[in-house]
Amino acid sequence: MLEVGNLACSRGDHRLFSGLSFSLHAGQIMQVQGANGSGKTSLLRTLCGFITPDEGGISWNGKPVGELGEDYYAELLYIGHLNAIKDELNALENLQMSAGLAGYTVTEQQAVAALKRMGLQRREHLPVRVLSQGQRRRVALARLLISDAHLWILDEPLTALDVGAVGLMQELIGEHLSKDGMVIFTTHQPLQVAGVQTRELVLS
Amino acid sequence: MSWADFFAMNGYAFYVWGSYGAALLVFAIEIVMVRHRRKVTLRELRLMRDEMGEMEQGKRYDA
Amino acid sequence: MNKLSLFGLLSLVIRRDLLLAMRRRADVLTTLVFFVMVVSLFPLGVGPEPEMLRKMASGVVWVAALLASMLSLPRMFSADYLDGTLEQMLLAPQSLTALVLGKIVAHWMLSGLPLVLIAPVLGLQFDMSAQALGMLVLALLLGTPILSMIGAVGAALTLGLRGGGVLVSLLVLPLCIPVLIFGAGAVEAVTSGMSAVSNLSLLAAFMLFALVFTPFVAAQALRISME
Amino acid sequence: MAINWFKYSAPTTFYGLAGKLIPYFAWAAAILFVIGLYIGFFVAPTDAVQSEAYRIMFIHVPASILSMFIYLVMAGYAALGLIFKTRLSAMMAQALAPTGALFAFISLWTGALWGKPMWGAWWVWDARLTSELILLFLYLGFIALQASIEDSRRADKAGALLAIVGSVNVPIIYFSVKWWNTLHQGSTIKFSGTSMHIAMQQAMLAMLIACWLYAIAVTLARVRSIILEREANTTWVNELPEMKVQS
Repeated sequence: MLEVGNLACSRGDHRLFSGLSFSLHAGQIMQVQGANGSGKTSLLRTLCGFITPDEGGISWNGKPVGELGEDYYAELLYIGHLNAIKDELNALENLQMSAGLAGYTVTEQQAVAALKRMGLQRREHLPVRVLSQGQRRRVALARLLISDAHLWILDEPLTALDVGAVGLMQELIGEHLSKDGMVIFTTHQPLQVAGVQTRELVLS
Repeated sequence: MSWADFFAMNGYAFYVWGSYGAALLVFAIEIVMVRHRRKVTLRELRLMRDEMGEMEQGKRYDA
Repeated sequence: MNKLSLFGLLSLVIRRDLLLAMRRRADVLTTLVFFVMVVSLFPLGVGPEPEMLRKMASGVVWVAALLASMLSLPRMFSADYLDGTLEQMLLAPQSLTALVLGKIVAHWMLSGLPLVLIAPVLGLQFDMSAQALGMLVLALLLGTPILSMIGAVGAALTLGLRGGGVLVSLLVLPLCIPVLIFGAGAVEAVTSGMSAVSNLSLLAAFMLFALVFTPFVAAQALRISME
Repeated sequence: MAINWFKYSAPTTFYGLAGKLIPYFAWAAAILFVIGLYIGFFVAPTDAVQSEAYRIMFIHVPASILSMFIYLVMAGYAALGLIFKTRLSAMMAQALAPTGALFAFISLWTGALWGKPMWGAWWVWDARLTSELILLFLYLGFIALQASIEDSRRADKAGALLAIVGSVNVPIIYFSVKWWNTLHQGSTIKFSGTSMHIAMQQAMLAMLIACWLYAIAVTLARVRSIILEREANTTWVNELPEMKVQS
């Protein structure tokens, strides 16, 4: 369970939000909403521990994430604005390297299967450089399939994706939630997961 | 010892007065810069405050 | 799904950086060519007398190595920073310190090791004796990792800043002075018929000291820079 | 009676306190400068070997000592700021750096002017001169790093880390330069007498304390501007008497 209590965050001298509290349980999904510059990305980055909050705390299963440190990171999967993939590598290598940096190894079959599910069959060995923006985003999102993290933190996951891929994402999130996963995300596009109530957090 | 002797520093005038002159100059420049910085900072803060005040007044008229 | 050991992570990061460098060889070659050019320019500037060249050889090679390693420093983390990989590295469930150590090792293999290997050839241009050449290689072998280690701290601190390239040299060069002194001193000791043991052991001590602290400090600097 | 240190570590309180203290430090510094210079030029006798040129010492030595001392204080404040997250410590570190760099510059300049008549060269690669030069580089690096980071919190932390790394490295640098210098047999001229004349000691001490007080006064004045910049748009800043004047 992710618990956030009385969180306050600022960039430079500008206070983005304060007094923010919520909790997220297994099987729940939450969408962070707000205008540009309201601090959606900053909130997600704070949850990942990149930004130290001005006030308040974040705890995971009752323990402050600062104390958990790397044990918390093992439970967390973050996909940000940037795809974190290398132009010089092909899709398969990228996926295997990402898994390695996240602390585990995947076999080639697993990685190929994940890429196939993301609609990238027969493109595994192409350098990422030649792929389209949408396809690159799919390579990044393939990490969701090979990770066993409980908490997904997704910043604009649907950017550059076509209708088919958006549908696939809804499917993936649904599966994740049904396995007691948690998702917290931002998006400007509609995202409905069948059978699950999406909670909303509005930043002003 | 006359003043002239004093300033001549037994032939080392250039070195001695060069040292103290430079030190004095550095101190003077630093003091001027610190004061200037304070003046500039205060001026900017006043401008910022006045702008904020006008914005709030503008809001009041709108309402 | 298998968990990766700390050593596994270390070797993965090194393999990854080497693989990436192999796909873009130009970056590695630039550093090397710069090193060769700077060293070769010195005789043109000071004149061709072999006596003088022999005397300044070690110093010239060391200063050139210092400058060449500064050239490649800004790239150490910036590519990963720009494409978001660094964010993922910060979220790695293993220690970030180990990860940074991996990147330092990879950086040394790509920018320090080539300099060590080519240095004897350049030493011949300066008419150095075989003994002095051997010592030069040994000293560079001990000293260039320190440049990568201290450099990592500087590169992490200046990540994503305007003019980061110049700034990193400004921060790192003064801190590298002991390396220059002991490294060039070792070679000079050999040429003047003295023992280079004290120089080398000081260099080795400095390297161990840096090895213990700099990966951790660089990791902290990365966290600061990513905020 | 327990003093509430945390009260004074709040920028709000410290701003007022610093404002009250600056004139005292400034005047004390000015008076001590006059006393020090008087003893140094009119009481202290002419040196047998160095003649009048030795009088450069009264500014050179205090400047050198302070340039090193300020670096340590700066690193200390930076470490405090990093560990306890006190904003004021980081501001103090930032305010100290330019003064430290200027003292390092004065030390080098006066050293050169002293070296020319004594050693016959403006600059010799003496261990102390070289270390002082490197210290100036370290100051410049710190200032440049802080100046190039927009976000003040990142600037504070990054600067602090650099200052700490620098201060760990300073002894190593000093040792290596000294060792290098003895190997090279640099020119060294020691003082004529082993013991300094009592008036020379007094002049030196007065000048040292004067420089120290001066450094405190200037740093406090600078930190007040930094506090204002960082606390812009807060109520207490807008209610300050110096903000009343219309622009």
